[in-house]
Amino acid sequence: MSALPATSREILIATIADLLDGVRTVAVGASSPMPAAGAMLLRARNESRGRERVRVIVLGSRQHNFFTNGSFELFDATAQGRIDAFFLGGGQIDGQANINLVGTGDYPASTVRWPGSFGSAFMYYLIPRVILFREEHSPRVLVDKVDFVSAPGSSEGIHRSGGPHALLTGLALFDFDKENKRFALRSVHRGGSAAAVRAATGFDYDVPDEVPFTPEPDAETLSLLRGRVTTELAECYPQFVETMVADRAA
Amino acid sequence: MSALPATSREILIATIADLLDGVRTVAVGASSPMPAAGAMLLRARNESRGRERVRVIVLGSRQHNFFTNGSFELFDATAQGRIDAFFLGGGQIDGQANINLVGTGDYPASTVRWPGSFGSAFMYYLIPRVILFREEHSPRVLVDKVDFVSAPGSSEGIHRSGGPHALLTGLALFDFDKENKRFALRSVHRGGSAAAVRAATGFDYDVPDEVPFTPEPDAETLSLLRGRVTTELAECYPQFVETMVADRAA
Amino acid sequence: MGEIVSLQQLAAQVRDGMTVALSSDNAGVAMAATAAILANRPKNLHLVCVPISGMQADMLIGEGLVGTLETSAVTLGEAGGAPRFADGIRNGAFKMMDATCPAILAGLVAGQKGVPFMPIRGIIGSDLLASRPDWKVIDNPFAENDPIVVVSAIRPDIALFHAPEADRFGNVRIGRQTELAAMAYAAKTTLVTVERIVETSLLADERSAAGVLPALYVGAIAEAKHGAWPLGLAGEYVTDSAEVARYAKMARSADGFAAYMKGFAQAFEAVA
Amino acid sequence: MGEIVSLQQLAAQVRDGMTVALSSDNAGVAMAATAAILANRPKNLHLVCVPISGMQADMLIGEGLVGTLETSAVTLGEAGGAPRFADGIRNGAFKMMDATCPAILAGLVAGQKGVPFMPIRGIIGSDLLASRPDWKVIDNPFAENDPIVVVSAIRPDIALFHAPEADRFGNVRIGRQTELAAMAYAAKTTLVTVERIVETSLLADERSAAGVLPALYVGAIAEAKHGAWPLGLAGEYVTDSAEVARYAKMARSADGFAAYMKGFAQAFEAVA
Repeated sequence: MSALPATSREILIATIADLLDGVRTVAVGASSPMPAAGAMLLRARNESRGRERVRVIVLGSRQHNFFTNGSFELFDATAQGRIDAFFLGGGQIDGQANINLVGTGDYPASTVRWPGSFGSAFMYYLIPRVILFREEHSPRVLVDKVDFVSAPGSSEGIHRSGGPHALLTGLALFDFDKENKRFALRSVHRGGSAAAVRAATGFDYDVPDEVPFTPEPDAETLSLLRGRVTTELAECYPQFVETMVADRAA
Repeated sequence: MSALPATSREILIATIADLLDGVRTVAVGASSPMPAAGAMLLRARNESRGRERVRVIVLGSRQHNFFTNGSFELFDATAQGRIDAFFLGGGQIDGQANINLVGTGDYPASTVRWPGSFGSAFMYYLIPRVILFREEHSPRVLVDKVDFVSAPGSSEGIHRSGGPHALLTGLALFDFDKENKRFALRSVHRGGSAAAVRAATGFDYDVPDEVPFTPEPDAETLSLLRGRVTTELAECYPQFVETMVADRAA
Repeated sequence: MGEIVSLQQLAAQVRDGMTVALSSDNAGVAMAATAAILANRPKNLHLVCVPISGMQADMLIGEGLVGTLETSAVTLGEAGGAPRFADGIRNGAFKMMDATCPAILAGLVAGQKGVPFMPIRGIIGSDLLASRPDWKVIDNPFAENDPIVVVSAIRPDIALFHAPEADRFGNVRIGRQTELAAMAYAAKTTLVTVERIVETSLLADERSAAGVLPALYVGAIAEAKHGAWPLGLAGEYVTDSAEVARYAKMARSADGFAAYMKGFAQAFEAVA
Repeated sequence: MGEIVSLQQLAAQVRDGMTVALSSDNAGVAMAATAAILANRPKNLHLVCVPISGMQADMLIGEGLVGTLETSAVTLGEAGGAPRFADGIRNGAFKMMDATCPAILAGLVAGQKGVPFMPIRGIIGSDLLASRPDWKVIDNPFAENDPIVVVSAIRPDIALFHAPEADRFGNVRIGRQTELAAMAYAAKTTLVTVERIVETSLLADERSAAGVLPALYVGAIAEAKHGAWPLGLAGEYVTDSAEVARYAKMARSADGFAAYMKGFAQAFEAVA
């Protein structure tokens, strides 16, 4: 029985799992099924490979959140250095990895107003491995300069133990070069091209001579994702699991 | 049936209840049976007189302590202004109401070392009505100047919403004059005299022309103390209740 | 303290100009109480969302009762952005104090501890700082070259939330949502609606006492069955997503919002 | 994390020069673990008593293992003063850091929050301040003429306490003693002895989950029946007052202390 090839979504999830490789504790938002799927996939794979146990904390969930100190605990545990990885997005992300979760236009009277900065102005500074994740890859999202800095991509002269590790979109994967404060394209996902990524990106970034495709999950990974991880995910994100399964059939 | 006269201890307890008159919430230490008795007496008396309810928190007790946030809650609730009265003692108390819970001689190599300052360097500043209570009334305890200030009787130029209200000993009751930073003798307990108090006190203080005796509890108060309050006290301080009852028989 | 009153008596305690701390959607939101408050139309409220809000803040804004909004986000979750919030922002209808979740929590901790401020990491270099005169950057007194943000204490007049149960003595079960306790500690008084009032003291069982807010902090409690609806209450019922989506859609226009709110008020009148 | 080990394996984690946070007598003191630690003789410990201690600190001092003592008090309660503590003070046997209870708690909160300091009211004008270079007076950045103390963060290498129960997953029931959680949050790792280890997750019952310290913070757990003896453990057993009084009397002299400690070690060897 040969497995169906990985769907686009499955490639993203497997990429997230790869980006998390080596972390011990990762927290994901209650409405972040893809990051949660990636984290759960890493947990399952590490277990099957006899590697170190991964703790996944799904915020806002009662069942998949072992915190007992309310809203405080994510931030406190982060400041204590106990959370290794976290995901942030943004209505805008710029070439210096600044993120904007507030809005466009002149603050405070934003033309388009998004919900707000949430914990980003704290988490981005203190989580060693922040993965910027935004499926929409367009010049409107990936801008040269954000209209409002909810949290900056880098800092000088202050205590900062965390920051951006990578930027993953529906088209490509970028690394963040902390020295030069620039993104570098690492790979484009199946079916895409370096040129298409360039056209869809509003900021400048470095590109290698050869741009590889984002690796597709191996058979073991895909089997874990379609088996155990799907079951685990269904408890937190039933609707997402339905679309994930529908993807495969399509 | 005419009641036995109040014992010395009962007079002290009734005096504590009078000193607490008007408070809504009072906290007492787990090893402070007399303050607890006074607080419980006030609670019972207010209830029988249809006056405002008094909350009594017995620290360290599970049954008589409704706090659910551990050691933090007394200090936090105090800083929030929710605790109206508290008791402090001291190995030394001086004429300016400075208290020493640390030791005598040159700090840190104290000749006589007491346990330490506990919460005094916080509570004394923030509890509106601190009652200094020490049964031993001697020049060794009531000194001109303490060897170590665990907490000062008054402060200038800082935020301070609390401080000493009165000093009660086995011999006498003093008011604290915040303006002049001096104690003033209010009354001496049954069998004592102003001269005896002067001889036993190591600091200078004001004395009225006529020094009254400390009022003895009225029949209602005594009856509550010997009835309901003794029962309530027995749950926290069984040994103390035994001696209190033995007193009456003596 | 911890008096048990009617929903109307509870709502009447929210008055013009007060600072009101609100819980986030997953921690128990007092929606029935919000309907009762809306009926009283208290003006110029200063909302502190702990640390975010949704439909509750959006409704209060839409009704024009909010003078100042302090929050880390307003969102209807899966139903999308909060339309009256976004509209108010565009029109400068209220003073906006954009925050980040742990800064609001730190401000409450300062309120709880009775200190004027709390230090917090991060924030420096964010555009949030410029619009917050109540946040400052100071030098860490214990290190060289270590600037750090201090946020001033938050001391709401009222903390308002919905919980599963309270007892006759005024104690309230909050479970693991300890930020509700922090709201109550920091606030002058706390108003709580509950699904039910029980006869036995919630402090009687030592195993579960840790999840109880003592009556000392609670000003008034009102019973309000399904009091978080259309939002959910963990362990009791889930969010009525269709209703939230209906709100999200209708509230896109001022007229649609007004129509929704009329029905919302009637829904609660029918119950009362 | 949250590994279940033997008492000896747990005790072996306390090593020379470490900062160890200890619980107060009414919060569950790891006395059996203390006996095992004493057998290893780790030197130059920095004890942080949260916020006070008794027999446990007195024994560690008497055995010469304490380099620094940070506490708001050391007392044997009804049995009187702590004799080895008082003797050590007279002889300058260790560096003394006298504190006041809420300042130690504030230092732990700073550790918990990952901030370098916490402000705290009071203290100014007390002689405590002079001997605490880790406490400073700064100006409140939000007001004129308002000096306030800031205490630096306490980040122990180890938090050590005794609790009624833990589960196989490393979660520990602490109930209302939330300062034990603060110790654990602030510490690099936490060592816990328990009366019993249960098979069911302590987080499974939502009503009591609020009183549970999650395994994330717990380095090692060892079962130690009556592990707080001679002290008590709330809800389990009361303090053996006669034994504490016997200790108080014998520990007045160095020889008496040595004799007591020999018996104390044997009492635990007999169990192990």
